[in-house]
Amino acid sequence: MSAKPKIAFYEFTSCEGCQLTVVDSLQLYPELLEAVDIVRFREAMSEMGDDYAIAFIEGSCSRPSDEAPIKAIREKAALVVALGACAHLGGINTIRNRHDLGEVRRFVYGDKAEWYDTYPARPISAVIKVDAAIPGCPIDRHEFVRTVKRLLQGRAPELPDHPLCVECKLKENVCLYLRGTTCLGPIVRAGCDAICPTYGDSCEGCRGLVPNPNIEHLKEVLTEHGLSVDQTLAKMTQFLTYQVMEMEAAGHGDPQPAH
Amino acid sequence: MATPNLRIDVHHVTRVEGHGNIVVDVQNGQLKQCDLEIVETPRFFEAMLRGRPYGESSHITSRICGICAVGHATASLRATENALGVVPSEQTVLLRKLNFHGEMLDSHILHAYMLVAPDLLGVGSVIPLAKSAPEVVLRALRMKKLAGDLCAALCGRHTHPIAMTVGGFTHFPSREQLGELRERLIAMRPDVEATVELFTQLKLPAFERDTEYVALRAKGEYCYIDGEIASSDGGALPLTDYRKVTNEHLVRHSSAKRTHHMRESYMVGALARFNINFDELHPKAKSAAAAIGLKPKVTNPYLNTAAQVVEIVHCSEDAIRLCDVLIKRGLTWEEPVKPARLSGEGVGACDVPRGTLFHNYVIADGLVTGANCIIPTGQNLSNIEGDMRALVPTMLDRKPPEITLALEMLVRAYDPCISCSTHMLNVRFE
Amino acid sequence: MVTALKQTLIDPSIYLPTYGVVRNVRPMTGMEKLFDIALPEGMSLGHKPGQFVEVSLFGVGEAPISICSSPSRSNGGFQLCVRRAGDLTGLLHTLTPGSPIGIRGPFGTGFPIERFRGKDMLFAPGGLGLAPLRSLINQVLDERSDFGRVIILYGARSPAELLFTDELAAWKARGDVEVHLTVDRGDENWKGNVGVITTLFPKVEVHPRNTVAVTVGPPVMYRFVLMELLGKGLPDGSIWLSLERRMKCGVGKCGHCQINHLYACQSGPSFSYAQIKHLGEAL
Amino acid sequence: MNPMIIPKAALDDWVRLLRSSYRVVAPRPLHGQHVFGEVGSASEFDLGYPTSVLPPKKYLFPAREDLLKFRTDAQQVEATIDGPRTVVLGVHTCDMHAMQLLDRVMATGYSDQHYLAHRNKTTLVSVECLKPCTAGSFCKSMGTLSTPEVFDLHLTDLGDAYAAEVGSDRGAALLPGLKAARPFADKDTARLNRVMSEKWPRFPLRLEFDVTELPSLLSTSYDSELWKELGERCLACAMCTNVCPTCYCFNVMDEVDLTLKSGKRLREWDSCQLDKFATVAGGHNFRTARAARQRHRFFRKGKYQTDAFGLLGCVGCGRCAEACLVHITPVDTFNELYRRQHQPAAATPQGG
Ligand SMILES: Cc1cc2nc3c(=O)[nH]c(=O)nc-3n(C[C@H](O)[C@H](O)[C@H](O)COP(=O)(O)OP(=O)(O)OC[C@H]3O[C@@H](n4cnc5c(N)ncnc54)[C@H](O)[C@@H]3O)c2cc1C
Ligand code: SF4
Ligand code: SF4
Ligand code: SF4
Repeated sequence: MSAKPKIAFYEFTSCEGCQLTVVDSLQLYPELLEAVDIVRFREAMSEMGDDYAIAFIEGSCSRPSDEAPIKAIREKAALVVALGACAHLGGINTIRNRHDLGEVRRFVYGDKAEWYDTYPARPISAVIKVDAAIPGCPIDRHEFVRTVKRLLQGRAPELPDHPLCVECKLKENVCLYLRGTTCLGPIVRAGCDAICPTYGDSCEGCRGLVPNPNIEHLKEVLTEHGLSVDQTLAKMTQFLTYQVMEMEAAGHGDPQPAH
Repeated sequence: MATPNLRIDVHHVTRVEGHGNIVVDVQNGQLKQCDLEIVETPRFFEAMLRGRPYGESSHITSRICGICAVGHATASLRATENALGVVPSEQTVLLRKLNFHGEMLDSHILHAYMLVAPDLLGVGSVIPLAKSAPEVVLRALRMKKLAGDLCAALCGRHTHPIAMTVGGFTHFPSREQLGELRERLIAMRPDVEATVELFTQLKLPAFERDTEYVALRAKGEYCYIDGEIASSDGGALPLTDYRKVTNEHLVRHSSAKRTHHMRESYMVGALARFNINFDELHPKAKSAAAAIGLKPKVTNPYLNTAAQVVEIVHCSEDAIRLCDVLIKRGLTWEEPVKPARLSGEGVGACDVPRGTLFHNYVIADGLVTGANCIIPTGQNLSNIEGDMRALVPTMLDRKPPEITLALEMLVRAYDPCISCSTHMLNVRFE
Repeated sequence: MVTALKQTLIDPSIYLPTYGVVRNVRPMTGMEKLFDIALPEGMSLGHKPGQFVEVSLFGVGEAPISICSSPSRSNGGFQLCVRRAGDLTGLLHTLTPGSPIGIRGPFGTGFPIERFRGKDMLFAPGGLGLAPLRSLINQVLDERSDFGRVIILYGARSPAELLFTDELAAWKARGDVEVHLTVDRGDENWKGNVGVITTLFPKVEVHPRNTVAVTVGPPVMYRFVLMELLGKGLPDGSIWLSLERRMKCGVGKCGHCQINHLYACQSGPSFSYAQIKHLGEAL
Repeated sequence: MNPMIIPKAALDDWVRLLRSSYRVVAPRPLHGQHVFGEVGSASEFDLGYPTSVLPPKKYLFPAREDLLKFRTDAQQVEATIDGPRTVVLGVHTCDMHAMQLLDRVMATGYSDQHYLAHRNKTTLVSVECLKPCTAGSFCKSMGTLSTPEVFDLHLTDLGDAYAAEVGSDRGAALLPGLKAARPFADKDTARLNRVMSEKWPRFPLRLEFDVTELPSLLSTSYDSELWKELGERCLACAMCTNVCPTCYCFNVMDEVDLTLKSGKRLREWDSCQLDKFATVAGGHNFRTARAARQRHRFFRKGKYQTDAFGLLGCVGCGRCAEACLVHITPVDTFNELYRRQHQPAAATPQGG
């Protein structure tokens, strides 16, 4: 790509923390503004360009009426990048997918529940084809910049496919299992520089599972370290609900979700 | 010459967090409709918390909002701690306050420089500003970076903090880190002064409408965490009585709930805090207020941004003080305080950048069974609409784009965080 | 033998490539292009058939590529036949004559051609496997009188994917090379054999004691070709193949190419079947 | 050169002295573990440490290291070979054996100048191990409980002082200027002998057979069912190889800056336990099964390196055993293979 590529940011169901992280990455890489031409970024600008090559989509698709605008972005953009866990995996929003949604709506909106349109939250890739994803809740600003560089080079961005433990060990953190807690590090995709274990908290899986995770045996490790079945499930469904439910469906021979 | 008919339909206000639309309908000079519509997807956070281990609450609710994530996490932790009888250590309280200043600075700088300043300088965003006034943009980025680094040193990162947990922290900055942050905060003073200077020059629109102001208040400090709920109309209530202040109800055009207290609506946020807690501001912040021309009680909502600038001065100075205190005390790697019980109900409240935030949990056997979060922007929505209803009739002789801009700037002045505000609800505790 | 290029590896870093220049690019099929590369003045690659170089495009990375030209026809440079398979090879395909290109090598042992002299040669490349074998075939043909019969059994997926068709025709036209081609799927113009490469083996009779077979192709091909060759009575030591593995350094350090205890980049990639038949990870 | 005595009270002076010409690194306590890091004074480190998370290998072969820097808009590329002169204080003898292996690997065939440059700039001060460091270590069984010849200076803790044996000129160069250091006296020799003779009984032999049998044991265990059993448990997290002092597999990648005009080529530790280690373009993976990867790992440790370099690939440091969440350990694995071969009937799945 020789000319400055035009890029646009869109957001669906999310906290906009990933876009905020994009703004933050300017603090470290002001030259980003030289490298790309941002034509749409509602959180930060009023100009609304409609002519763009790369669309970054933040947020999950969580109601039927989100689908048309998402498809419209796909029509326009040469490349669609899922920005952050909500777009990449469905993210935190998918916690509710394990509940009865009618009941969830009533719980939150009482007798006005029917005013609000919703369905199980899903990643953007369940609605349209996405060309790349930047995982994480929120995204890692260095990874965002790495991805932009790959796109500028005309290359498909590549995610690390090794587990978090690799990065965690290289940082010489005390393994949380040795500190008496538990961690999803062995089955979760690295790339965040093991920021959570580094700050003393267990990996919650916001970057998604590695290819071929040995979940069965990790569950045994969790049990060995005193987690109940409920606690294990809670751990596995903070960010990974959509992936886990897909695997359950596949495991039970049920058809994959429609999208 | 009055405009007999006017239709304004701003589809997705820009430079605010989340999705909101402004709809104004004037027929024959009569204001028929004047709404701020919240079209954000409902996210059902309260429902998502149910059945999950209490330790996850602060991490899940920090995902309500990427901008005031530290605020949500803190309010959530305070609610859980109150429910489970956890009294955090003095060091924890100090670190949380310092962390809060980091977030307050980050958010206010973002709002003042990147979201509001473009309006005042007549451009659409900071991007053209980066060309026309690079020193202003670089200053903002520089200050924001320090705010972010402050949070990162304490809790790993500002958006969705990591090291904050029930009863304390799981990671601590080193003495050297604190010392370095302190030096950098001191070195930032000229940037803070330049910010005050910038906002003494920029002209914010004139518009007065007296309303009720609500903020947290505590003796001896400019309160951001805990305290009591104070109203400019007089009186204060303990945090556990937050429902008597918020009185939530739903309206059709919004996925966010509305609130009212003594009057039809009230305002929370920097301006409300300024009006209620002015006496507790750092002296330098008081001088900054004088320089900008702010004196309580301020009733022009556009000046919320100016109040934020005053808070930038306060927070950076108080952060320096907190660093000094922490360095002097010496930091210890404390284990988080363990809960005294695994069941109970608790309320946590913080004054986050956009105003007062409440979290309220019921916990049984370590699992959350009921949750309620009331977000500042939700409390402000009725007040914004009240302002709009007062403002539009005074402007009917202007051109529609001018009216639209004035309305957009008004909404933006509140620094609304619309994605946050769709998480409130009336909760049935089971 | 330390060649000029290999010498550059020794100092200051074995990972430092030397700039060559692309002299010519020739599209071969939809997926492969032939690159003709010149080294700086006074430098020679000095390779043996079966060796490879590490090709660098700075900013994207490095990839091992077999040298497909024969040492006997160096012409001041060498040739690589590259399939577009990903990032690096994709970018390589966009290069035009005059483009700089980083080269390290040559690496690997290559085929021990001295030991092949006097023997009948049976070449059995599959698909892109003809690229590394072309180097050996052309050297054999340039020293034709040193060898007995020369038989080439070449298979590709479709007629459009056959590589070096002009050279195949020329070899056939010489009269002293037996060339048999096959494709997995034919098209309307294809008159030749249809079927996988093993369908060609019954067409040729060989003297098992006096024949060396060399086969290069995708991993799945080897098992079947080996069965044919062993079926013809060739001893393990007379069957040669090339084992490609992931490689990051080319110099026996990075560990990716290890086949049991052997580093493919150092002990191979050319191996006799006798060397690897006991290795669980070879085939 | 005769051995010297360095009083412990002089350690701080020594560190300060060394810091004037070197970067000084040593095992620093960190949250209940020890991590090699730069130190400024003696109070910051502990030479009696049990073990370190990562081995001191990281100073010779960093986890992430630049190899080249280049421009993409001009023909400009150069090797990046630098790094400070470093003294590593407190290298355990097992890690010394590991470095001896790395020295051979990196100088065999093509020499890896990046490693060798670090090596030449590094002075290794080893310490005599006086008690086993963790439950997982089995140095005595592996024959790595005494330092190999490659040390520069070797310290033995005599209580209030260290006996310092000089192994090279580089090591000797650390002592001049340290006024408190003095030559050995007779009573020091007696003390040293006593410390040394008391040390050995403290270390158990944990392999159930002599280590010289290991290569042949492995060669007859290639098709053991045990690999499958380990493969089922293994999480493929690569902690075992990342903490190993003798592992050196790496990946190479390019990184460019945002202008795309300049960049660097760097290498990063890789691991044969990871899914993609042996995957080539097109997706073919030559070592798909975790069982095959575990086998490869243990064969490298117990046989391949010995065949190729004459040194064992495992030095018995026990780090991988401490790190592995599913308790796959070299001792248990080797012993289990041995048991299965020698009492096939009684073979039981490995515990854990
Ligand atoms: C000894 C040898 C000789 C080869 N000869 C030829 C040849 O003559 N012509 C030809 O077209 N191809 C040849 N290959 C294959 C070629 O190296 C790969 O197609 C190439 O590395 C793909 O790189 P890429 O960046 O384009 O692909 P990508 O798919 O982008 O690469 C993916 C990653 O896998 C690695 N990778 C993938 N395949 C291999 C591989 N086989 N070896 C090492 N790393 C790999 C790359 O380094 C990269 O990091 C040979 C490989 C080997 C080992
Ligand atoms: S803390 Fe988590 S990521 Fe780190 S090594 Fe332990 S399990 Fe792996
Ligand atoms: S540490 Fe254990 S679980 Fe992880 S890869 Fe090594 S053997 Fe497998
Ligand atoms: S294999 Fe394990 S015990 Fe052996 S040297 Fe490596 S880390 Fe230490």
